[in-house]
Amino acid sequence: METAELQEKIFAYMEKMKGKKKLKEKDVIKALAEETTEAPDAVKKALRGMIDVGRLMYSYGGGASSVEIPSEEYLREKGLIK
Amino acid sequence: MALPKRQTDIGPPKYDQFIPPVIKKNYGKWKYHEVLTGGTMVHVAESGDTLHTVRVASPRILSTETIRDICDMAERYCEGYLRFTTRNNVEFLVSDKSKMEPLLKELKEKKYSVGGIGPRISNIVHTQGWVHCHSACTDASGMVKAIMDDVYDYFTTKELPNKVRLAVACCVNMCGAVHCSDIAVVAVHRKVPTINHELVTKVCEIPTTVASCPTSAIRPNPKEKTVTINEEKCMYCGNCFTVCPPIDIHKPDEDGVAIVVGGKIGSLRTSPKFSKLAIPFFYNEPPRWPKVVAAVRNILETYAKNAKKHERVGEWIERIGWESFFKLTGIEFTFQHIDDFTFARDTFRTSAAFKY
Amino acid sequence: MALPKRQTDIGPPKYDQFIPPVIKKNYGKWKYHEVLTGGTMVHVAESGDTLHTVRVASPRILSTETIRDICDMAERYCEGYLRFTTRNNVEFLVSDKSKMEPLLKELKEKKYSVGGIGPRISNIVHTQGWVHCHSACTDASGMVKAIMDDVYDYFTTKELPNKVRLAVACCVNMCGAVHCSDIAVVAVHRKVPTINHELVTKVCEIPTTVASCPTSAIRPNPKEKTVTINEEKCMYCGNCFTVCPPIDIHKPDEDGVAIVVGGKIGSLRTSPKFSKLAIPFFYNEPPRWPKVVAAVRNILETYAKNAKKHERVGEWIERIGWESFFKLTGIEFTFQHIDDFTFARDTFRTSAAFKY
Amino acid sequence: MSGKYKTPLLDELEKGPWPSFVTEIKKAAKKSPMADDELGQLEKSYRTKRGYWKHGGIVGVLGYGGGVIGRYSSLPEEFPGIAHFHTVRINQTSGFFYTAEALKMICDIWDKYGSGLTNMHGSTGDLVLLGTTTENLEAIFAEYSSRGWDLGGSGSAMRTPSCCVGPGRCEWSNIDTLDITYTLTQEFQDELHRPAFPYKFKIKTAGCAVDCVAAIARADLSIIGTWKGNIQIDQAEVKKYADAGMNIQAEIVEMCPTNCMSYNGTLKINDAECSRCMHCIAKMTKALRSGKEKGATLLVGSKAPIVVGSLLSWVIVPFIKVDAPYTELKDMIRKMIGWWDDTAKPRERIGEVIEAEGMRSFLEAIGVPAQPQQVKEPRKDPFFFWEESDFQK
Amino acid sequence: MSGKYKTPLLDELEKGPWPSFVTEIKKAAKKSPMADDELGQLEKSYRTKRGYWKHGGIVGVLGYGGGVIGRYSSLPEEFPGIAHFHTVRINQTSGFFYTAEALKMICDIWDKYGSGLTNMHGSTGDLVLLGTTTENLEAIFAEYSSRGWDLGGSGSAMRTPSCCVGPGRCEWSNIDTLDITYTLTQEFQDELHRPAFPYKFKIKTAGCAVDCVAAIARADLSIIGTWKGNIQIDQAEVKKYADAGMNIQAEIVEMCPTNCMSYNGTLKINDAECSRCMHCIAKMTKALRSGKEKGATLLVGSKAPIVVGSLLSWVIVPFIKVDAPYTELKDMIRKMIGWWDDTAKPRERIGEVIEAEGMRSFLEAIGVPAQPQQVKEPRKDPFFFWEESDFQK
Ligand code: SRM
Ligand code: SRM
Ligand code: SRM
Ligand code: SRM
Ligand code: SF4
Ligand code: SF4
Ligand code: SF4
Ligand code: SF4
Ligand code: SF4
Ligand code: SF4
Ligand code: SF4
Ligand code: SF4
Repeated sequence: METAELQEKIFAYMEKMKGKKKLKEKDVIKALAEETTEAPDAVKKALRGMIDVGRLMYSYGGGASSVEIPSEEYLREKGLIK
Repeated sequence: MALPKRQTDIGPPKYDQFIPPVIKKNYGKWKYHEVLTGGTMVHVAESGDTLHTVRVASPRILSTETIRDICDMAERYCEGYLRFTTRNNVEFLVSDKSKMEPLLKELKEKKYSVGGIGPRISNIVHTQGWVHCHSACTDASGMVKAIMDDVYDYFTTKELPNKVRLAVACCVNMCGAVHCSDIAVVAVHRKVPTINHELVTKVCEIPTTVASCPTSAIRPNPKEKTVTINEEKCMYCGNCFTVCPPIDIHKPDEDGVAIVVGGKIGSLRTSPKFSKLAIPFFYNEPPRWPKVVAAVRNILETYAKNAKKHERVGEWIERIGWESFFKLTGIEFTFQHIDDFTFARDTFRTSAAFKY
Repeated sequence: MALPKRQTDIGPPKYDQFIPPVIKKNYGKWKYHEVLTGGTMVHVAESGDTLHTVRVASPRILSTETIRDICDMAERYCEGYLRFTTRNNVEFLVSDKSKMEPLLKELKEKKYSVGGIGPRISNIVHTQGWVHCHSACTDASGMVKAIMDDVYDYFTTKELPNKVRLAVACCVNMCGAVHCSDIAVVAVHRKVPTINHELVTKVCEIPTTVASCPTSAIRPNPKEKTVTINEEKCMYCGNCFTVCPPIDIHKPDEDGVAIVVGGKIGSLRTSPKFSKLAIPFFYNEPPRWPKVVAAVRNILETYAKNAKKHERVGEWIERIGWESFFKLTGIEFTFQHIDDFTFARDTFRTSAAFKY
Repeated sequence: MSGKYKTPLLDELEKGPWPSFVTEIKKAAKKSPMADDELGQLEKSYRTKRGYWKHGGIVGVLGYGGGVIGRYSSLPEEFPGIAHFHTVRINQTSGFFYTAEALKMICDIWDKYGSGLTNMHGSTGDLVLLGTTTENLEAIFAEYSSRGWDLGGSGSAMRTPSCCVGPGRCEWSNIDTLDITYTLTQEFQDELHRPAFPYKFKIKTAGCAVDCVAAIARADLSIIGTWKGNIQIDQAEVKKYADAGMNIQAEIVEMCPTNCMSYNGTLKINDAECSRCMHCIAKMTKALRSGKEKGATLLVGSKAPIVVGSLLSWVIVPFIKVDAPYTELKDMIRKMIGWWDDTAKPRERIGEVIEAEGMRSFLEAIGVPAQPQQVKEPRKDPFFFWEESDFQK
Repeated sequence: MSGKYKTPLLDELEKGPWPSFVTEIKKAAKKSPMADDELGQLEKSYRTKRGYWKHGGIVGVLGYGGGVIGRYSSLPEEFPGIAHFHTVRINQTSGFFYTAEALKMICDIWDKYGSGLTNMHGSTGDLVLLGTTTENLEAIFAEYSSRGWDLGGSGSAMRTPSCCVGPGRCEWSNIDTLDITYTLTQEFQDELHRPAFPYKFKIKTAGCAVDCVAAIARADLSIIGTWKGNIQIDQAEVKKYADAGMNIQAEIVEMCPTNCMSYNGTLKINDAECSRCMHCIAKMTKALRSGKEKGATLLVGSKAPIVVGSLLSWVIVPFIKVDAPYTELKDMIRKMIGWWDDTAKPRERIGEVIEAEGMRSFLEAIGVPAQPQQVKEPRKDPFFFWEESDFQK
């Protein structure tokens, strides 16, 4: 699968799960590896690509880290949107 | 002005750029050291080279101004080389012995405190407290200052039977190594947290909150989308607050600190030990916590008077028995001293032999 | 023939009817004792009176015939007075010193075994086994006989560094005091029990059965009115079998015994200690369990050779360290030795200092 | 009537110097078909490596809830003599003292109604009669009780208290173990015979910390004699030990756990530091005697490993006076049992309940203050409870 | 701009000989309104006895999941300068060695973007910059990283490894603590910056059992240098210690935990019994040197008391060679983390998981056999598991 396509699927999954459960990076990798039959490492790489450009982001709360869709505020702060 | 280009995953710079030539040359080939004074020592290499160290107290919270001043001195006397210790002191690494005197002189003039080497008290390991942490149940820096002012002689000159490691934890998360210190202060709550239910519903994950409680005191209330706390079971650890801040654990008038003793880290002579409860509670008395300071001094001096040379606090107590520790220090033994956590069983006395 | 009239709640007869005059006179006023031989001793009272004791081995299962024989001897040499010990030996209480020789002679002729006093092995504490208990996973009496035949010299004459208390438990209920013995054998299962579901439905209380399991391996199956066992969690303790016999724990070909060591009861020198696992398994090999017997002897002799005078087995092991115990005895260390029960944590080594 | 069975495996256990239980069973089998069938079934167990006993069925004597353990062969057709093979627990005397006369009486009755086999004694302390039938139980009870012997305990009840020989023949006993045991057994007759507790409750009494009855390891309440005051030293006798070759430095001084002794010709003890462990006294019995103020330490909770792992008893009352009529001791025991009875789940021993509920709850219920003697060391983790009463101080 | 607040309580803490953190904050406050508001809020905390900080809000630099701790005043109107007051964790150098030049550069950038306050160092080991705003984070990162300094860890990630001074200035170091720490930090860059673990994972390395970095108490993986072979004794130096007044018998021989030493003019060690505790070497550094074959003990699991109580690390690998490029060590760490990551519930540290799952499961996963060195003592209760593989033996 093309990286871009995989990333779309990741994003779709993240949107679906938004507000339902805090996802660890590992949860995302597991879910998508299952859904797409891609190797976990490939999913991880695609995910990292998204995080590096601010399409997704790491979050921290309650003592644990998770992956989330960034807020507008965050994107603005990072200069990714105006 | 344009920012320089960021780099990622480069890690820290390699240590070898920061070590003085005498270390580079004698790396891993030190032969012995000698403690010269309470705050100076010399390491001698197999080659015969020497490296003098001057250890200087630090409040750990350092302004850039002070760091620059320290750096200036390092440049004057140490070719710019210095280090920090694992207990947050500053160490001047003096390759040229003749620089020792002027360095010590300048330090003295500037009122830096030289000490912490040998069988003495060194800096108190501590963390953020009210200075920076949302979890803090006392202030760490202030308590440290108050205690160190009081036991100052044991940092600079006076000897003890062995090193005495002090620590302050500003909450039971214990970001220092309080759980294995000779004498330590740990801040504790004593009341069940109050719940702001509306906010809980908004900002907290109920399952995580429920799971956070070590004693299973928290039950979900799915109807109201919040939680309830079983008061009987809550031991005020504040873990729920960490995962769900609207469960407020802070009660300024009932919060305070406990004193624990007898821990150690090294494997010398006896195995590493956890610290055990000595005094269950003192109210927070900022700015100088006089009762806490007095209690620490009492334990310290009782140890100094009674321990054998090289015995750590915990080794001394284990030799004489805890019943004697309480007698000698005059500390009251209470129900709080008796363990009721997971491993309580192993702390109950299972022998007909004990001291009165 | 009419039965005599029963009485209730009368309790046992009072002890004072059964103690010889010399004891009555010197009750609580003994001054000292001397061990004379491996099976005889004399107690001297403050008054100067003496009481000689001859200790005789017993298989604990005694026929009335043997009891009568013992009584006859007590009448001949002890004015009829005798007692049993807490380890089930017989003690002849000889008030008249001149009776010692003829008593010992008769005992010898009749092949009674005199011994068990002083720093020696005494009788093995044990319980029912296949002789009488539904829970038994080995036979106790047979194993005891086989071991005592082998270490017999240490009962009668040979000295050890200190007393060595042996015990045999025929299942993990441990009706003796196996959990605090110098060397003990405890019978263990190694397979998950098989369930006769039909019978379970008939004869067992499901909630009690579920609750009986220490590891929560048992779940109710309300639909079928029976229970299921999570094989991962079951540790073959047999507790479910005790409350619900159709859950059969017995697997003759996989059952056997473990050897535990280093326990003690008294508070002398060191606190009472639990026994710890030395050898996790031997198959049942009736009638004489040769491998178990050899293993006990190996541990015993390694102790005899290496311990200091007055050191009990557990004290010796703690002095040299368990790693040395395994080395000296040549016993293999396995995953079974590592605790995974409630208090596992406290058994993990938390020190960088240990022997290779 | 004996000899019905060939017992080649068991016969192996008649060889060797140690007295043979097989010989004992064979002796009984000469007179009792029950004992003979016991022998036969046991040989089979030795062949197949498993036992053939069932429990179940309620057996006992009228009005009592314990004292008899019902046992049935699971092969009653093969071994009809032991279709029933119950044991009867008879309360032993304090310290296991007997006269030949009393024991012979016990044997006579047993030969009449049972297998002729006994355990002298059971592990709790009872005199155990091994193997009879349901129908004989009332007769057995009438015969023994009319002669002054009562049944022991079983089930969820007080069990037969037991003790070391104590003042009967031991120079170290600090308390009257025999009398305490007798008195408590009498005091708790109702609790012993009528099981009303959550589970078993055992009491054992030792005269000193040597603990020759293993009280600390196998009694819910362990009563252990001790003292206050200085160890009395007879220096002349110390010298005799030295002369006789004892290495007092190595064997006594260096083995003292509190390092409170010293020796250079004369032996010195710093009694304030002594933990009364008994080592020096035991090894130099002629030279040393315990202090003069006598009493006991009460420890609670020991038991076998099922379910929560083995327990040793825990120090609850460091020092208590125990003199006849033992009023304070009895009151204390009733308070302990009362709390346990109110608090325990079924089949929970007192030690398990203390652990589950916390030591404080127990101590407060019995009116004993917190004392450092109760613990090896104070708690480590800073998670401790406060009660309203603590704030009032 | 400083001096906005009266701070009578904090001023008390400028008295006395120990260096004052209040003075430090005041120094920073001269230049930074953030530091001044910090001072003001702190004075208020001293008055009311409570903190005024909130966590929450997601702060960090693009692509990373850690290295910045978001912190906000809960009184932003009263103390606007610290409405944001985040900390930035910068990876320290191995052993905390610096040049004045490097430190000054760090200060310059920090003065530009932050409060001018630091922690030298954080408890995990990072150089902590105390107090900046969200909008400055990217700039701070660009400035430092372009100069060769990276962020440290936070969140559910590998944390900044840390170590004792080791071969840099200590005669007892058995391993190259500085190089190991540098190498591991580089090796785990991804794990450090992108939190993908169940919870935090800390590594600390000490050159010997003295453990000057408290590795055994506060690192999920504690690497502690040790040796094989005999302790090397220089008898001439021993004599000098004696001449200088050291009581070798009392201070060394009798304090040796294994009793493997003896002294009568010459010092003897029975090395087979030595546990390498370091006592004698530490107290007689001129006379004794450790054995020649160097390596490390790997211990796992220590942590602070929340939730299951404090843990000290447990011996897992008694002896492992650790020489550059540390391939075996790296593999072992990856195996450990792999098992943990697969097995843990969220917020469960590796020690907690080992305890919950049993040591065997962990040891088998990382391919380490059971060894007596891993335990203080074998298990006591007879409840042990068997796996099919055990029966095949
Ligand atoms: C500089 C430092 C290492 C570092 O990388 O920064 C260090 C350096 C030395 N330690 Fe340490 N120790 C340092 C933290 C520790 C710690 C960790 C801690 O405190 O959190 C411990 C463990 C404490 C414990 O067991 O609880 C520690 C326990 C020791 C001991 C063991 C004392 C004992 O007998 O129990 C020695 C040996 C001695 O003093 O004889 C020792 C000895 C030494 C020597 C002599 C080692 C050497 O030959 O160079 C060094 C100077 C001694 C001194 O300061 O008296 N060092 N030392 C740390 C200084 C902290 C400070 O500012 O005071
Ligand atoms: C008769 C008996 C008490 C009774 O009421 O029946 C008894 C009697 C004596 N014991 Fe005991 N002990 C008796 C069971 C015990 C037990 C309990 C047990 O084995 O279950 C223990 C605890 C064992 C333990 O700690 O695990 C016990 C540990 C001792 C000790 C401690 C040895 C040590 O140093 O650890 C001594 C003192 C000594 O031997 O120096 C002792 C000493 C004595 C003395 C010398 C006491 C005296 O002054 O009279 C008695 C004779 C010594 C002998 O047998 O060597 N007795 N002795 C028990 C004999 C059992 C048997 O048939 O062998
Ligand atoms: C007869 C006796 C063994 C012996 O051969 O001496 C015995 C025999 C049994 N014990 Fe026991 N126990 C005997 C003393 C003990 C002791 C030792 C003691 O009392 O000093 C213990 C360890 C101490 C303790 O109480 O923990 C003991 C711990 C158990 C346990 C485990 C209890 C626990 O809480 O862990 C059980 C299991 C149970 O109660 O279900 C048990 C259960 C049993 C049962 C009733 C098995 C059953 O479930 O039916 C055994 C009946 C065997 C039979 O065929 O007669 N027996 N049992 C002992 C009683 C004789 C007497 O009255 O003098
Ligand atoms: C900054 C630092 C204290 C300091 O002043 O030095 C720190 C600060 C915090 N620690 Fe820590 N911990 C710091 C070292 C430690 C250590 C010591 C160590 O790493 O050697 C420990 C004990 C060892 C351990 O990991 O168990 C420690 C055990 C905790 C815990 C308890 C974790 C546990 O599993 O028991 C928490 C609670 C949590 O994670 O939710 C915690 C949580 C926190 C939080 C993040 C509180 C929170 O929930 O937001 C604190 C942020 C304070 C702030 O205002 O910045 N911190 N924390 C230390 C990190 C600086 C650095 O990177 O160098
Ligand atoms: S110990 Fe508690 S209050 Fe102090 S820094 Fe750590 S988490 Fe914050
Ligand atoms: S403070 Fe601790 S014990 Fe109390 S409810 Fe919160 S998490 Fe549970
Ligand atoms: S240990 Fe087990 S088999 Fe033996 S008598 Fe007790 S309950 Fe029965
Ligand atoms: S044998 Fe024990 S562990 Fe296994 S199911 Fe039965 S009660 Fe549970
Ligand atoms: S416990 Fe003490 S008093 Fe009782 S017999 Fe043993 S040594 Fe004597
Ligand atoms: S009784 Fe024990 S502690 Fe007391 S002096 Fe004797 S040996 Fe030492
Ligand atoms: S841990 Fe050992 S090697 Fe490291 S500094 Fe301390 S004494 Fe030296
Ligand atoms: S290192 Fe420790 S165990 Fe080894 S000889 Fe020295 S003091 Fe003894």
